[in-house]
Amino acid sequence: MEHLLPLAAALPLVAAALLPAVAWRRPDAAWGWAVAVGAGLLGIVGLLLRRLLQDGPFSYAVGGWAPPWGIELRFDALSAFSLGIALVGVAVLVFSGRYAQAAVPPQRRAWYYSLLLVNLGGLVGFACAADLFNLFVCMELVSVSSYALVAAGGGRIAALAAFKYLVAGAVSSLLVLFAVGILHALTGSLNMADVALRLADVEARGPVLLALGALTAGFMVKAALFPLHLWLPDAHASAPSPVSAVLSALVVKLGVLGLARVLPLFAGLDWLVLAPLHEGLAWLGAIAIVAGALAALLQEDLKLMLAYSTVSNIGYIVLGLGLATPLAMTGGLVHVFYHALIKATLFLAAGAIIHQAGFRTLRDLRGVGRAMPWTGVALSLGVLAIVGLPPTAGFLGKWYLLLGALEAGRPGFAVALLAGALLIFVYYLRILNAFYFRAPLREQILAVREAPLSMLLPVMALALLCLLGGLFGSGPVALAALAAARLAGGG
Amino acid sequence: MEVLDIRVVLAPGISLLCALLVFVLGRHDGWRATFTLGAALIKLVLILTLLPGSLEGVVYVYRAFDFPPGIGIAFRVDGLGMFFALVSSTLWVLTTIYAIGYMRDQHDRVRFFGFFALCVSTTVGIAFAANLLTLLLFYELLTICTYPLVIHDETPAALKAGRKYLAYTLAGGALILLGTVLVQHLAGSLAFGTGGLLAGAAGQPLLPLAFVALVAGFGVKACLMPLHGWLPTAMVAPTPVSALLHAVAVVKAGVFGLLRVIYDVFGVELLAGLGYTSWLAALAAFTILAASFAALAQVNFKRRLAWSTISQLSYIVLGAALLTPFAALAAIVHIANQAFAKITMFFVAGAVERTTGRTELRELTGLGHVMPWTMTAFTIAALSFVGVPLFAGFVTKWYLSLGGLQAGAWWVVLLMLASALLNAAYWLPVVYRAWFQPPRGLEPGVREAPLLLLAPALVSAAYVLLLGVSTRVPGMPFSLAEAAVRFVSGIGAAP
Amino acid sequence: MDGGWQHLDYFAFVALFCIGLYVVLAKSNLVKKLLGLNIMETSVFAFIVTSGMVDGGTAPVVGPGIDAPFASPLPHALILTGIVVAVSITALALALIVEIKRQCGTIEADELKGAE
Amino acid sequence: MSALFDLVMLALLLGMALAVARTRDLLAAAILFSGYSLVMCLLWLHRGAPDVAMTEAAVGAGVTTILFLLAIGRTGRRER
Amino acid sequence: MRRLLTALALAIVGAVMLAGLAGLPRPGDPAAPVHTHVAAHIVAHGVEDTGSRNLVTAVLLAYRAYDTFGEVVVIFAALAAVMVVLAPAAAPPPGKTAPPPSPAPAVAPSPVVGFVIRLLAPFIAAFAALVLWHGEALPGGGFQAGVILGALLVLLSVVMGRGLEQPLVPAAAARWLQAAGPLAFAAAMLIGLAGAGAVLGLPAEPAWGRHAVLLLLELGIGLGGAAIILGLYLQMRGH
Repeated sequence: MEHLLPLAAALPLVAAALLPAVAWRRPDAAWGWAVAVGAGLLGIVGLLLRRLLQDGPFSYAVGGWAPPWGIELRFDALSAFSLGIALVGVAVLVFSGRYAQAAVPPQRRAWYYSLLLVNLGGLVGFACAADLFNLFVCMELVSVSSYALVAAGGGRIAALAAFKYLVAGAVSSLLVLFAVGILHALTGSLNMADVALRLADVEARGPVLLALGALTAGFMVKAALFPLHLWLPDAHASAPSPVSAVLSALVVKLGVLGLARVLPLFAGLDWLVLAPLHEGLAWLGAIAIVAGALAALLQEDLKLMLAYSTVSNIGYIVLGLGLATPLAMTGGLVHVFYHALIKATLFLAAGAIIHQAGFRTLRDLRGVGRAMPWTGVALSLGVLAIVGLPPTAGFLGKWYLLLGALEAGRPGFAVALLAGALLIFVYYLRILNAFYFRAPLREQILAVREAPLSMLLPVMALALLCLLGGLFGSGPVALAALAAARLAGGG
Repeated sequence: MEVLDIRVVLAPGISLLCALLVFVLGRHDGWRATFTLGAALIKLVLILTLLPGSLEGVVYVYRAFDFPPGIGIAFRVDGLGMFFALVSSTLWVLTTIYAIGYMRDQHDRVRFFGFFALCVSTTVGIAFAANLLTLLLFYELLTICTYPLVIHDETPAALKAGRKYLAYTLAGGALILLGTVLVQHLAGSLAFGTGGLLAGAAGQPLLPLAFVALVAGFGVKACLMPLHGWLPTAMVAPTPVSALLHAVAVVKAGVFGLLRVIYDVFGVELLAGLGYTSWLAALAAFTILAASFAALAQVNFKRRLAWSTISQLSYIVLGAALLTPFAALAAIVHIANQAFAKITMFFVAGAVERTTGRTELRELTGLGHVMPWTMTAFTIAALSFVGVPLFAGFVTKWYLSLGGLQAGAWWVVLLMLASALLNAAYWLPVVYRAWFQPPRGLEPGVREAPLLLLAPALVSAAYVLLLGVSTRVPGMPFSLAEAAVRFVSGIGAAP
Repeated sequence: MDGGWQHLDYFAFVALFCIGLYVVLAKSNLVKKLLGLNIMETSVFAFIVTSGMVDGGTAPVVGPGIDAPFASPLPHALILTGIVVAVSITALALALIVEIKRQCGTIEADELKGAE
Repeated sequence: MSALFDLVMLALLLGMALAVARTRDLLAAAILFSGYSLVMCLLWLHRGAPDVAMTEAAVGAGVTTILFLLAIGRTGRRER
Repeated sequence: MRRLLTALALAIVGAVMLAGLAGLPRPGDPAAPVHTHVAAHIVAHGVEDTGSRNLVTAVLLAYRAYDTFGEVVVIFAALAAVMVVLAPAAAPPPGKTAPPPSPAPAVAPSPVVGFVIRLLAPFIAAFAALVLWHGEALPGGGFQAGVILGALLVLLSVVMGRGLEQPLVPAAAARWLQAAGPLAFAAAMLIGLAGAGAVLGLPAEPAWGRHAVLLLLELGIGLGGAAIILGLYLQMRGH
């Protein structure tokens, strides 16, 4: 049972390597295998989660080498994000079946699924890593596969966006590696708990600050926090839609999860006051909420809108981390999970619509909601969730963030958050207006057919989760509160 | 006494189910009418079965979901909620019948009736909400569900009105969310029924912010000046929608929310000490007068109705803000009085428009000769607004004046008189011209409105009369309002 | 080996890092940017390898007759992985560059910006 | 002696990196980078890291350079 | 303006890094934490724990085998990435006026070079095998051997002029070989689970067990690395 922890990440990673060989003769067989692996991953994560809820966090020493000599994996409340990874992963893999047939050339298809599996495996590994270098390796697994997946569909904008993404991502990864090197040089260890322990005795302040700065900057780029978000919109908008879903729902979360993992390393240093860093993060988060929403408002391209909305939503999460009170961090962390579900719903629904209609701007897509009623319902549910309308899943994060802002004695941030939420509402309203209440500009729109079942099913399932996830949200909230308490308690 | 009862959640659930059925199976006109009307009747009966208990002070509760954890979507039927639910579900039956007649041959009827049912579901949710968050939840859902109705025509004007409507109400919703968070922060709870959640939070620096946020948030839908701008614009909607907006659901949700804020969130005792409500009363008084003057200036029937609504709603706000038992009684009773009189007016306006194509007030001249029943309903409603004794409006004015005197605010009596004069100034000439001047420029063959449009108007007009004369009949709305006031904690005994 | 010089290493690596960063930021040619990225990467590798060295030490291979102190094997293992990651990224980036050239006809960032 | 070796290596590294940055001939830059990697490899060998040095020689100087040359061959050798 | 900003940014980055690094322990200091904590344990127990005299190999394939597993998947992902980016699209995207890709430089090796390479090939292969085999005792190991082997394959495909149409290794076999690294790790995971009670553990029984596992991993890494490098080369070279 406990051996499932290292196998959770290993299953998709090994399967990814086998996929091109297994599906060599028939590229489309890769789809079935990939979905099966995704389902397996979901099962494993479910078992791990059950154990977490029953017995609390648990560790695994890979190879039997006790930490800090070997690599430790740890499944704690923060790792519970694996559930989001697995859910979105399965949905995306299922959705890809029909989508990839049209959008990914046949010779690339097996490799495409292979990269998706690498991405998911890396994400799960990242969520469960308790070792700094293991964290880095998993991050690279995710990064390398993400860069390539952006360009998987072909097209000049996609290739350019992928390159831009690659350079930004590689520099940020390098910063993280640099910081890992410094921390290793200071403590001689790579195990995070051990590093935190030994860092408390380190007297040299300069290297510690440098490591903290490099980690923060690196993860901020990964999270596309506002002034460092420039790589994101093109990459997320020009990628194939299932890939956009993975990138926006899961991959950007690496940055915030990474921050949540490494900031506690520095909590034991009595000379180090983290308050200015928190303050800065809170401000950047608040600015990101509003700026991302404003930028989204200016877009005409459906997927670009969704991409900027991700910039804005990352702002929520970072604001939560920055306010650094238990309630605020609960809000931020629970939004990590729910934003994953919601944004995946939105990107997949948008993907289905763009795939069926052949247009991607709001003007061209006018009236498409009537032609694709079920996808439209799913998209609408996703929209209501992302604007945070109760009782959807999106409300919970907002609720706890607001409470947290008051708890921190910062009602100003609560007001900023609400202003951002209103802006977000406005730009999502444009989508619904265009899809439902405007006369079609293109006459082809009326002839658009509803998406095939293999696309509709994952979209509807995710949309339902956006609703039910809110109504039955006590589990995720409890886990987020647990993780927040650990963060606030200093590791 | 609190009693766990599933009927509490069934009532909004029926309308929700109806909405889903309409969306999925509603293409056939007959089926759709059956669903909508059937659900309306079943729900009315269901709520009526709760009435006897409510009259005796039984509070029915039900807890549905743990969202957000620790707070929960919970339902609770007290006298106030019961009163609102009863008014809205009675009116829903009438409006449904009317809408079936009115929307015949219109486009997108499935969407219309689906969202129509959703609106009523959320309205009952608002009435039965057991805590501020559940109230907010249904309040926001109401905003979303009315939007497709407001822009039903999909004309540029309708879309513009819809945008304005959303901008106002969503901003209001955000303010309420802020207020809710503040209350949760200050009081640690959001549940109604304690006679003042914030009673222990006196002196907190964030208290004024909470009051302003909540009052402004609910004040948007309650059309408290200067937050009323969306309502006249929203007149582009189909008439049943206007009726729904003005009488049944939206604006009433706003005033109902204000009543909850004053009686259940802050509590009469706390507010009496803080003195915020005198500002609110002054604002309401201003709104009553200013909106009446604005109504005088209108020549379009529906626009004058809109301004009249703004003015009338502030009666309720004023009644609540005075914090005395008589004033509270007036406020609660006026929810029904205004609703029935106003919906009569809208039914008439719609019937006239559908039958003769006329939308301006001066075009009503002489219509009494061709559409006597329609104009009878109109006249009853107009007299009620003026406040002629034996009509519903008089009851409000009477008790509001008494409440003002109880509070030592003699100016309320003057305000009532002034308002009565203004109402007379803008309704009675229309009545006069309709009955005592010959019709002009009517095409031959114009006659009484069809039954589906006329019957609801007559029924609601009859109800206006009933409300005016039944204040001492047990089991009638007035007695329910009395019961509700009796259980508003801290306000003292009602008469 | 005397020790004093090795701090100089760190300074040299910072200089290399900055040269690489300069190329990434200032050069327009995508291949050139990628070379800059590689320089940055090697500078960080060099830093980590150097952090694991020991005065008078040898390679961490245990054998008969070796009693000198060993350099720490841990950073070496890390950098082996790091090098592999770096070459992976380089390969992918070059593939993207080839694709960009095929699609857009140029690999100069400023021309690409003008074209799109 | 050993310090001198270090110094020379570091100076070489800096010089070659600067040359990579300055030259407009991509082919030359790639080959210079290959040389840079070899110098780095020597430095690491000297630091007691033969495994890393070997890998750097094979990967940094070998595979990376081959890939660069192939890509330059397909995209043009001149910068700007 | 832009240059100024760049210079400023570089100056700040450089200054911050210098200021930070100056506080680190002096490199080479035997008392630095780098040497006294985890590394000390590995130096003291590495050989007895893993049976590998090369401690880097011990770290790579035993203590931190999970990272190395990630590493082989990364290099596999690089291949997948290049395939996804460069594999021919079914139909050219509409409206593209870009010139056709310039072919790879026509390297026509002289007969002498070809002869020398063919002559050297067995020796290079043997050297690769040596590097691999002695990964436990000498510097070097699976990956280095793989790169050498891969370089050899690349050289051979250059001189023999074979492209994708006539691959050096049959395509189906190449796919399996490219997966060799992760496969070997998967096998090692199961072996560890059965023999040592932990994923990626080294079995204590039989005595040669742990050597076999290390060798298996080295082989997988080496063969996989070579196949992937060849694949990368062929894909980058184009048709």
